[in-house]
Amino acid sequence: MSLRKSDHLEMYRRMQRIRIFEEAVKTLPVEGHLSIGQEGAIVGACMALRDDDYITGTHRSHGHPIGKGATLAPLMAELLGKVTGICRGRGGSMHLADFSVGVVGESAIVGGGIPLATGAGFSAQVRGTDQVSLCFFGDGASNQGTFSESMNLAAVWNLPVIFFCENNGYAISTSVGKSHGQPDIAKRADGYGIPGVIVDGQDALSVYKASNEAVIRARNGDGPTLIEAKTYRFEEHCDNLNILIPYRSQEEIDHHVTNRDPLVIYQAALLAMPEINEKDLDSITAEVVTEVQAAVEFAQQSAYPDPADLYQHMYSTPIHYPA
Amino acid sequence: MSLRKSDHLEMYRRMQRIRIFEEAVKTLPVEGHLSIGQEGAIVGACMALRDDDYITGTHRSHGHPIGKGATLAPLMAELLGKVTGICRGRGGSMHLADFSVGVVGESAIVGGGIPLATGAGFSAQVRGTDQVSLCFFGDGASNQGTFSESMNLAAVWNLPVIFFCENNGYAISTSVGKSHGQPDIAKRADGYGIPGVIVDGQDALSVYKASNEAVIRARNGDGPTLIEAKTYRFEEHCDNLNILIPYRSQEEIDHHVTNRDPLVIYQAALLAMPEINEKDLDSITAEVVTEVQAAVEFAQQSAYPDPADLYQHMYSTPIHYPA
Amino acid sequence: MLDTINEPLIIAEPTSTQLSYMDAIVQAQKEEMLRDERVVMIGEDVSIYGGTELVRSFDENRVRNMPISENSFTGMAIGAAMTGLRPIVDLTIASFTYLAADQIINQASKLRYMTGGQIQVPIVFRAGMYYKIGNAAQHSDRPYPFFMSAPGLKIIVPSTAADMKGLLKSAVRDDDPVMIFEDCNLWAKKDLVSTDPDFLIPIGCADIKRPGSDVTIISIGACLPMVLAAAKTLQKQGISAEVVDPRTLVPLDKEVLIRSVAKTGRLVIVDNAHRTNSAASEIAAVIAEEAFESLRKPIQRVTTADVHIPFSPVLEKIVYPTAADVIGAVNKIQ
Amino acid sequence: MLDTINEPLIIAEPTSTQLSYMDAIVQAQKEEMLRDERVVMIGEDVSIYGGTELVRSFDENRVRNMPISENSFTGMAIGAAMTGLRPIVDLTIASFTYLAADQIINQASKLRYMTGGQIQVPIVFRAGMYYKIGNAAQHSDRPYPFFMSAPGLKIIVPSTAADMKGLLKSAVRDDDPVMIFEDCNLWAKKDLVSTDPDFLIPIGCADIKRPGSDVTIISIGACLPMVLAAAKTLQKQGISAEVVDPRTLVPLDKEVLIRSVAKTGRLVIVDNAHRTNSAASEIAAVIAEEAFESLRKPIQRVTTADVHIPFSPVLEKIVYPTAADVIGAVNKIQ
Ligand SMILES: Cc1ncc(C[n+]2csc(CCOP(=O)(O)OP(=O)(O)O)c2C)c(N)n1
Ligand SMILES: Cc1ncc(C[n+]2csc(CCOP(=O)(O)OP(=O)(O)O)c2C)c(N)n1
Ligand SMILES: [Mg+2]
Ligand SMILES: [Mg+2]
Repeated sequence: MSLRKSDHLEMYRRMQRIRIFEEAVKTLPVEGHLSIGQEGAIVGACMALRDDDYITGTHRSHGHPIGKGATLAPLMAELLGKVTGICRGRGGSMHLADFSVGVVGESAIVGGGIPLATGAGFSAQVRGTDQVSLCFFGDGASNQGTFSESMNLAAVWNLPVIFFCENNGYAISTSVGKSHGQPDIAKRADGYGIPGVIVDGQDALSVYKASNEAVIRARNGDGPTLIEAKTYRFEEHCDNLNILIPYRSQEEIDHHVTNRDPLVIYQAALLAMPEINEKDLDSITAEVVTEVQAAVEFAQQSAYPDPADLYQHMYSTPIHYPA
Repeated sequence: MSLRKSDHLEMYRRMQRIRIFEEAVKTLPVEGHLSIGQEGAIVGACMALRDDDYITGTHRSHGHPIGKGATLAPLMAELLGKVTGICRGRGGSMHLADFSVGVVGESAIVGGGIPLATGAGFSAQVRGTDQVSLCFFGDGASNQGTFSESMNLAAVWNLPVIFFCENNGYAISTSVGKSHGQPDIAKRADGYGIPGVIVDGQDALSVYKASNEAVIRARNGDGPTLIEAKTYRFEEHCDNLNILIPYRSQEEIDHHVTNRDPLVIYQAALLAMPEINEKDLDSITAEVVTEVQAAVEFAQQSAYPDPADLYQHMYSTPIHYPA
Repeated sequence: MLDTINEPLIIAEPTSTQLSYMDAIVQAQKEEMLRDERVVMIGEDVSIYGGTELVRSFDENRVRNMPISENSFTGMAIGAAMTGLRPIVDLTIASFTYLAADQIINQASKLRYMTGGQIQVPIVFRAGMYYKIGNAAQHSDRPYPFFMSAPGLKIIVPSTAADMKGLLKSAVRDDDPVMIFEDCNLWAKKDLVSTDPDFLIPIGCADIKRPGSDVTIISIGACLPMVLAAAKTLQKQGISAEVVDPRTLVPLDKEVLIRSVAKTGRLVIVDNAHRTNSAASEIAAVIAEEAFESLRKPIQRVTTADVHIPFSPVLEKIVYPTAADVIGAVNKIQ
Repeated sequence: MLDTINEPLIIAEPTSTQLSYMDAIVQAQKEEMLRDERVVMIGEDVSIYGGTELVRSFDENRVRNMPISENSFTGMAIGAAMTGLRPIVDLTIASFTYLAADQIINQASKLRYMTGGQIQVPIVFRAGMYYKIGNAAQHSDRPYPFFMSAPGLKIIVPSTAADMKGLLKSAVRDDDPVMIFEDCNLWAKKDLVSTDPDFLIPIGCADIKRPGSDVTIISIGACLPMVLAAAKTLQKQGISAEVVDPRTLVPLDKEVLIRSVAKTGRLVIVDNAHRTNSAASEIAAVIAEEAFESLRKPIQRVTTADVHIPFSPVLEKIVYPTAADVIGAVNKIQ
C-alpha cells in the first residue's frame, strides 16, 4: 500500500504530536522517558497498521499510543495522575496504554511486552481475524530471553507479529556495543527462520516501507518479521537520573540532533513532493500545538482520583474484596 | 591436540561406561532419563576438556559426570538414594553432579544450567586461570531464554564457555521441527557474534574435533563457541511416562539403533586404526562390566541416609537452624 | 466491563458420577472448551499429562503445544487473554512457575489495575505439584504461598475431584487471572462429581469437609485425606474435629474459618507447603487478628519442614505432615 | 566445608561516623571488595545507582556491567559463586527479582542441599525497593515475602545505615545465598556507623530499637522511622511501646521477638509489604503459635493494602502504613 497525500500528512501530524507533546511534558512536573528523536521509527511503523491492529510498548511509553492515533488529552492527564487519565491515574508515565487504539500494554518491565504482543497475534490467528500485532521494544530489551523465546514462538506458529526494535543505541548508560555480542539485532532473526530487516529509523518513510512489507506478510499468514530501526534518543534516558560517568559524547548527541532529526528529514522529503507544500505542514504544526495546549489544560484542570476509589479496577469480578 | 592411543581407549572406556551403566540402571528400580544413544556426543565433548575444566548438565544427568571421568559407584548409589551417593541421597537421578570432576550442576530445570556454566567460565576469567566451562543442554532447552541470554553474556565478556547442544531431536514428545523456527540450533550463534558449529553427534571423533577447537579458542581468550551435536535418544524420554499419542516412528528408532549407534561407529573407527585391536576393546568392555557390577553392589549394600540428618547440607553457616 | 460483584453461581447437581481428580481436570477443560470457543489450552507436550483427550477432541487452534519457554508462552497467553481469548496455561510442574513469575505477577496480575480497567485478563494458570515421588528439590515445590503475596491473582487448591471440576470451571469463567494448584498425589482419587456441564463451585468459598465441635483443623489442598483420617482417629479418642478446607486461598473465605474457630476455640492448620510463609502462616495471622478472642489455645501449624525436598525416599517421607503430626498437634492443645 | 555453627562475630566500634544508608551500601561493598578479591559486583548500569565509586575504584574484572538479562546474569553469578567467587548481584529494582526467581530459588537456594554439600553458593542478591515515588505497580514491589517461602535463602531488610553496613558485610562473608532488600526511601537517611572495616552485624539477630513495656511493635525495614515517631506519640499518651526490628527475616530471631511479647502481652506488626502473606503474617503466625499464652489481645498487622501500587500520588500515599495507623492499632488493643 503506497501512501496518499492524506497519509503523509497524517504521518507528519503524528510525528509532530509526539514531538510537541514531549516538549510540553518537559515543562511539566512529570518524570518521564521521552521519545524525542524516535518519532520516525514509531510513526513509520504505526502508519503501516490498521486501527484494529495491536501494539505493545515500553517504559518509554508516550510515543507509541500517539503514533497509533490516540487522543492526547487522556495521555497528558495520566501523566499528571488525574482520574481523566487514560489509565485513571493508575498507570502514569511509563504506562500510557490506550486500549481503544489497540495498545495492549506499555510494559515498564524491560522485555515484558514482547510476549504480550506475541499473544495478541496468537489471539488474532485463533479468532480468525486478519489483525496483526506489532511489538515495540528497545535494543536493551533485545537481551531479555523473552525476545528470543517470543520470536521462536511466533516463528513456530506462524503468528502475525512484527517485532520492531527501536535501537536507539543505549539502554540507560549501556551502549549496544558493550551489551550485544554483535551490534545488528536484526541478525538474530535468522536463528529463528524469520526475516530480519535493518532500517534507518530516522527516515520515517523507510520505516514505513519495511513495516508495511512485514504487515502484509503477517496479514497474509506468512508469519513474523523482525525489524530493527536504528534511531537515537535526543534526551537523557529519563529526567531523574544522576549519571556521573558520561556514556556518550556531546558531539555524538549534537550530530544526531543536527543532522538526523526524523522530523527535519521527513519534512524535507515531504516538501520534495509536488503535492505537499510548506503551508500544509505549518497548519498541521499549528493544529498540533493547539491540541497539545488543550491536552495540558485538560490535564491540569482534571481532578485527581477519589481516594475512596483506590480499589477500583483491581478485579473484574471482585470476591470478598477489599477484604 | 590430537588423540593418542591411550586417549582413544579412554574415550572408548567412558562411552562404554555410560552405555553399560545405563543398561544396568534399566534393571534397577530407578526412574531415570537415560543417555543411551548420546554417548558419542557426551564423551567426545568431555575428552576435549581437562580434569579441572567445568561442565554443567541436565535432567538427563547420568552421562555427563561419567563422560567427565567420575567414579561410578557414588553415582549408582545416588540413584538408589543411598548416603554414599555422590549427593548423599539428596539429588537422585536427575542430579548426578560430581563436583570433584568439575560438574557444577545437573539442572532438572530445563535451561537452568546454561547460566551456571557461563558463570563458571566467568569465574575462571576473573580468577585468571585458563579453565574452560562446557555446558550440556538439549534441543528443548535451547528455547529457554537463558540460552540466548547466556550466549550473549559470554559473547560480550568473551568468556571461556562452550555451549554444547545435545540435539537428540526431541524434547519429551515435541520434535525440533515443531518447536524451533528453524531446525539448526547452531545458526543462532551468528546473532550473538560467536561461531556456531554443527557436528555429527554419533561420531565421537567429529565431536571431539569440534569441541577441541572450541576449547582451544576459549582457553586462548577468544571467547565462546556454540556446538550443536545431532544425536538421538534410543530409549523413551524417561521410564515413567505414559505417552498415548506416538511422536516418533518405530522405523526412525530402528534406523538410529541399527545404523547410528555411537559405540558401533567409534568401534569401527578404532579398529581401523593400526595401533588398536579388538582385544584392546574387549578388555575395556570387560573391565567396565566389572566396574558397573561393583557399582551396583556398592549401591545396593550402602545404607540409606539417617533420617536424623535430614537438615544436613542445607546451609554452610546454619543460623537458628532447624528452627 | 466495569467492576461488578460476581453473579450468583448456579450450583446444580442433576446427576453425578464417580470421577478421578485427573479426569475432573480433563473434563472441566473439555466442557469449558466446548461451551466457549474462546477457551484455548496451551502448554508443553499437551498431548501427555492427561491432555491426550483434549488433543483428540480439538484441533491445533484450540490446543497448542509450546516450546520450552515458560515465561514467554505464559506471556503470550496473557496477551491473548487481553485480546479476546480465555487461555488455560498448563505450566506442568509447579517448580516451573518461577520461570513465569515475571509475566504472571508483573503483567497478568497488574495490568487490569494499571490500565484503569481498560484491559481484563481472563486466564487460568495450572500448576501441578509433583512431590512425594522422589523427584527431588527442583521438581517438588508447592509454591502457592509465593503467589499469594501478589495482589490481583485468585488462587485455588482443590482437594477433591468435585472441587477440582467445579473450581476449575469457575476459574475458566472468571474474568480475572486464576492460578490453580493441582496435586499429583490426588490424581487417581475418585469422588462423586456432578455431570451437569454448568456445575460450578464458586471461587472464594471454603467448605466444611467434616463437622465437629472440639477443634478446627484447616486442611489445605491434598492434606485432606490424611486430615480426615486423623479426625477419625481423634473421634475414637473422643475429640470431635471440624475439618475445614478453604479451597480458595486468595480470596480467603475468612467468615467460614472464623465461624468454625468461634465454635471450637482451637485451631490446627495443615499445609504441605514449607512452614515459613506458608498458607498456614497467613491463615494463622488472620485468625490471631480477627478471631483471637475465640482462641483458647495456641494456633498450631502442621507443615512441611523448612528443608528442600530430598530425593532419598527415607528422607523424603519424613518431611511432609502426617496424620500422626496432626493428632499430636491437636492433643497438644487439648 | 561441613555444616558448622556460625563463628562468633566480632562486633567492634573503634570510631564512628555519620553515614547515609546509600553510602553505607557503597562502603560495605567497597570494604569487602578490598578485603577479599573474590568479591565481585555485577549488575545493569553499575556505574549509576550509587555504583559510581565502585566503578572508579575497581577494574572491569571486579565490577561488571550486564546486559538486561536478569535471569541469566543472576545464574551466571551463581555459577561463579560455585566456582570460587563471591559475587554481589545488584538486581536494582525489586520488581525485577521475579525475572531471576528461577535461578535464585531453583538453583542458588537448592544446590548446596541437592549436591549433598559438595557445592556452596556464597552470593548476595541486592534488590532495591523503590516505592512511594510514583513509579506505579511494575516498579514498586516489596517482594521479600515471596522469597521467604523458599528454604535455603537468608533474607535481610536493614532499616538504618549502621544495620545496612554491618549486615551487608556479613552477607558478603556468609557462605550461603543472602538476599538483601534495600529501601530507597532510606537512601538519604544518616546514622552513626562504625568505621571499623570488620564491623559486622550478625545475620539472624533482631534489634530492640526502643525499649518499652506496654506493647511490642515489630517494625520491618523502612517502617522504622515512622514507627519510632508513632512510639513517641504513644509515649505522650502514656503508652510505652517497645520497638523491635527483626532485621533478618530468614532466619527469624524468634527469641527476641517472643521475649518482648512476653513482657508486653500486646503485639502490632508493621510491614510495608502487601498484607496477604506478608512478613507480618509469618511473624504473627510464629507468635500465635509460640507465644500465645503471653498475648493478651489480638495481634495487629499494619501493612500495605492488598492493592497494586497506583501511580497517582493521591492514591499512592494512602496505601502504605502510617504512624496514625500504628497508633490506631495500638489503641485498638489497649
Ligand atoms: C526487567 C527490567 N530490568 C531493568 C529495568 C530498568 N530499566 C529501565 S529502562 C532500561 C533500559 C532499556 O533500554 P532499551 O530497551 O534500549 O530502551 P530505551 O530506554 O533505550 O528506550 C532499564 C535497564 C527495567 N525497567 N526492567
Ligand atoms: C523449566 C522446565 N520446563 C519443563 C520441564 C519438563 N521437562 C523435563 S525434560 C524436558 C524436555 C527437555 O528436552 P531437551 O532439552 O531436548 O533434553 P532431552 O530430554 O532431549 O535430553 C521437559 C520439557 C523441566 N524439567 N524444566
Ligand atoms: Mg535503547
Ligand atoms: Mg532433546
